[in-house]
Amino acid sequence: MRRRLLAMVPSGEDLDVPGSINMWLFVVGELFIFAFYFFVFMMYRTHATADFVGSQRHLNLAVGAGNTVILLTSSYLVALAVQAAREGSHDRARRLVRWTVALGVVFMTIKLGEWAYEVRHGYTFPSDDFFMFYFALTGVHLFHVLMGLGILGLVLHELRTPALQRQFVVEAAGTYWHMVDVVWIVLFALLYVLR
Amino acid sequence: MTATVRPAPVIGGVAPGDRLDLRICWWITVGFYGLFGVIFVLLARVMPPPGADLSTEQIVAFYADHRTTIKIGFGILMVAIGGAAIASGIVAYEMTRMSVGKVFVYTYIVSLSVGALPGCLLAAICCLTATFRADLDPQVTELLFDITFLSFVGSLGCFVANYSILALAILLDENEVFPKWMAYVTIWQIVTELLAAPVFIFRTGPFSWNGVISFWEGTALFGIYMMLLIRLVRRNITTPAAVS
Amino acid sequence: MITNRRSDTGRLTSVWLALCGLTVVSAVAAAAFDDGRHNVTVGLVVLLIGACKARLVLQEFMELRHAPRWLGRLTDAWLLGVVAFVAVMHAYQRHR
Amino acid sequence: MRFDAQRVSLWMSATFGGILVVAFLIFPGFFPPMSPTMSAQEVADFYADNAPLIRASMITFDFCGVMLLPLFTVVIHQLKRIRTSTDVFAYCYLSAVTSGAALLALANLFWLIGAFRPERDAHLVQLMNDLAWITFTAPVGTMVAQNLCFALAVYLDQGERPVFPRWVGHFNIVTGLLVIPAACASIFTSGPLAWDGLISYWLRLATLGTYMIVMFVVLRRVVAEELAEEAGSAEGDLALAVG
Repeated sequence: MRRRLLAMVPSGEDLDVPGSINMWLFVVGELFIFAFYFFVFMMYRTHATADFVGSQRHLNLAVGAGNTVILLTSSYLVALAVQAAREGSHDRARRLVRWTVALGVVFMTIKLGEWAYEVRHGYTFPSDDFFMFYFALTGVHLFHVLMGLGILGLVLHELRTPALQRQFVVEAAGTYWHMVDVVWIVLFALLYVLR
Repeated sequence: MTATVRPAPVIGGVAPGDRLDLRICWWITVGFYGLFGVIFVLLARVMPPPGADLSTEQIVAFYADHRTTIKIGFGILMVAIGGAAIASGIVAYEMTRMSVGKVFVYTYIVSLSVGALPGCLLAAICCLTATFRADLDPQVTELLFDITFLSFVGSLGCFVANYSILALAILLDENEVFPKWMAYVTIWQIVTELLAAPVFIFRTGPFSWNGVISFWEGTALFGIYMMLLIRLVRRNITTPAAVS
Repeated sequence: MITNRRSDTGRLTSVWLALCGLTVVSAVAAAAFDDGRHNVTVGLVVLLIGACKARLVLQEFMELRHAPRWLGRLTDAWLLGVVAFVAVMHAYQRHR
Repeated sequence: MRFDAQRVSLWMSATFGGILVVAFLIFPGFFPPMSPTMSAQEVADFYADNAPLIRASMITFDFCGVMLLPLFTVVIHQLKRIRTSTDVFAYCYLSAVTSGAALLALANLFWLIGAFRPERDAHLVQLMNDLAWITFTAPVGTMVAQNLCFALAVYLDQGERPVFPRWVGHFNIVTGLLVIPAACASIFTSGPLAWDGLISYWLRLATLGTYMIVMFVVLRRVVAEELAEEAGSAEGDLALAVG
């Protein structure tokens, strides 16, 4: 059994992935961990769908959609930055990454603003099952956005230092930031629009 | 994955056979975590924990049912808790071999030893105190019950600091003492600690101290993390001495 | 590290516009057909839109199109699994 | 900007120290500080009414409290650099920091446990509140030992260029002395020495705050000097091997 398992482990040219194979292990692991959270969310939703849909209406759909567009745009900018870095125009890449970080910060401020609005209107973390999951899942996602901003900061350092400017670091950061985007796309579907 | 890992730097050129001290520490670490599992899962029935929504009578009944096994299990833990120090020591030693400053090693040692006190010992002591007197007032038993589980599942900061320093050290380390993917496995641990924070708020549901996310997922990932860490330390110990 | 690809900025821009469009469509669909009750069909439609968006990001932005096949298959399996169990659990309401 | 372990540690402690100040401000029992003379029922009502805020701030405390450690471990590293006959003071400082951090973690847990079940018997809630406050305020011994070891190491520095300027040694002695009276918080329930009193509460917290800020500034300079010294010996750029 162990030999068959080891045979499955990719090696050699199979590892020519964008970024680094270690970051891909991290990203795929995070995707499966979030899949487990989505599963638990859906389990609780099937037991109390009416309450979930009822509480869901208190969320502001327009702000949620706007926030999603912002995160998608930041993902687009980081994809452009990876392209620019690959072509060697590091200054353009740095400018694009700076814009990505700016949009990431805007995303976080809007999300924290949403939280404040909901808490002021009495929908707090323990108020009901839907908002329990809402604050927990968006909270964990915000933590990942924060980590992403840290990683993008490292990319800025990488691009600024002529001795470094290694391409796989920029691509690995891109892989991570896109994972944060994918998770938010599913979260947006589950929390905001799945009626 | 191991295919991508360059062999770890050799421990000061010492032949594997001579590293008796490291082997002893490694076996003690493995023994401690095995014993930890036996005590907390089988003897004290503290893992998986009873619900926070138990009534006072049920809590008193819980302690009454498991009185003897709690006394035996945590009695042994009063001695075995030393294994936690050795487990942190051997990993701290591996960190001294990294190209990163010793500052991270000190933070690792201090945060883990702080974590052992409220994270593990306080739970055992409160459990033992709750079963110490049979005629304990139910209200006091309920309080000891809360201290046990809130401190066991709820002490987060020490372990977050511990995990983040280890992850940072692995990422910054140029000697590849631990492979880079181990840093990311450690970061998963930080996320599970983050999700254990709501245990202070909820008594039922997935985020209570026996909830499917806060407890089960955290314990599962901790099991994977600890098994990988022990395997990696083993690999470093048995790496043959440099030929040149 | 992928080095042998011509820079297709245009392609990325079109993918980005598609993603934003899909987001707006799913938001409008959810708002338009929202009658306060649990609505399965709208839910499934929105879920599919979300799945398309996720796959677009995975294949295009994360450059899985050029990555080794096993990685693309792994992420597709993940996406399929998530969408499947969400759809099943969402649709399950109808019979109760 | 190089990724030096010490610089990373200092900035980690600074950011989490900032978050800690915010958590400190939103805790309802700190401004004004809860009085030890409150009756059991008043304490229980306080916990019941402010449970969400107490939980929010104390969970943040739980996360960020231990994150102050990296600053102290940088001090340990610098103490080992000081040319005294041995680096015994570094290890004394290390063990003092450990118990100090454990105390903060325990006090934090007691507050959270007090707020866990509002329907709990008032006297037990008061018990947890007393435990929390006394653990938080009274055991200042570890701080005194820390500062003493630090000051002695600075005074006994025989190196040609001392690592720390002498005034930092004096500063540590003064802060060590200022926090000593706070130990009386475990004895007095009213007056300036009680846990909400002018000396045990306000003076002690002001001293701790200034101590952290001053040490952060001093350490930044000392670490910069050490890096400059090392740069002289052409140590490679600590590239980030995220690969």
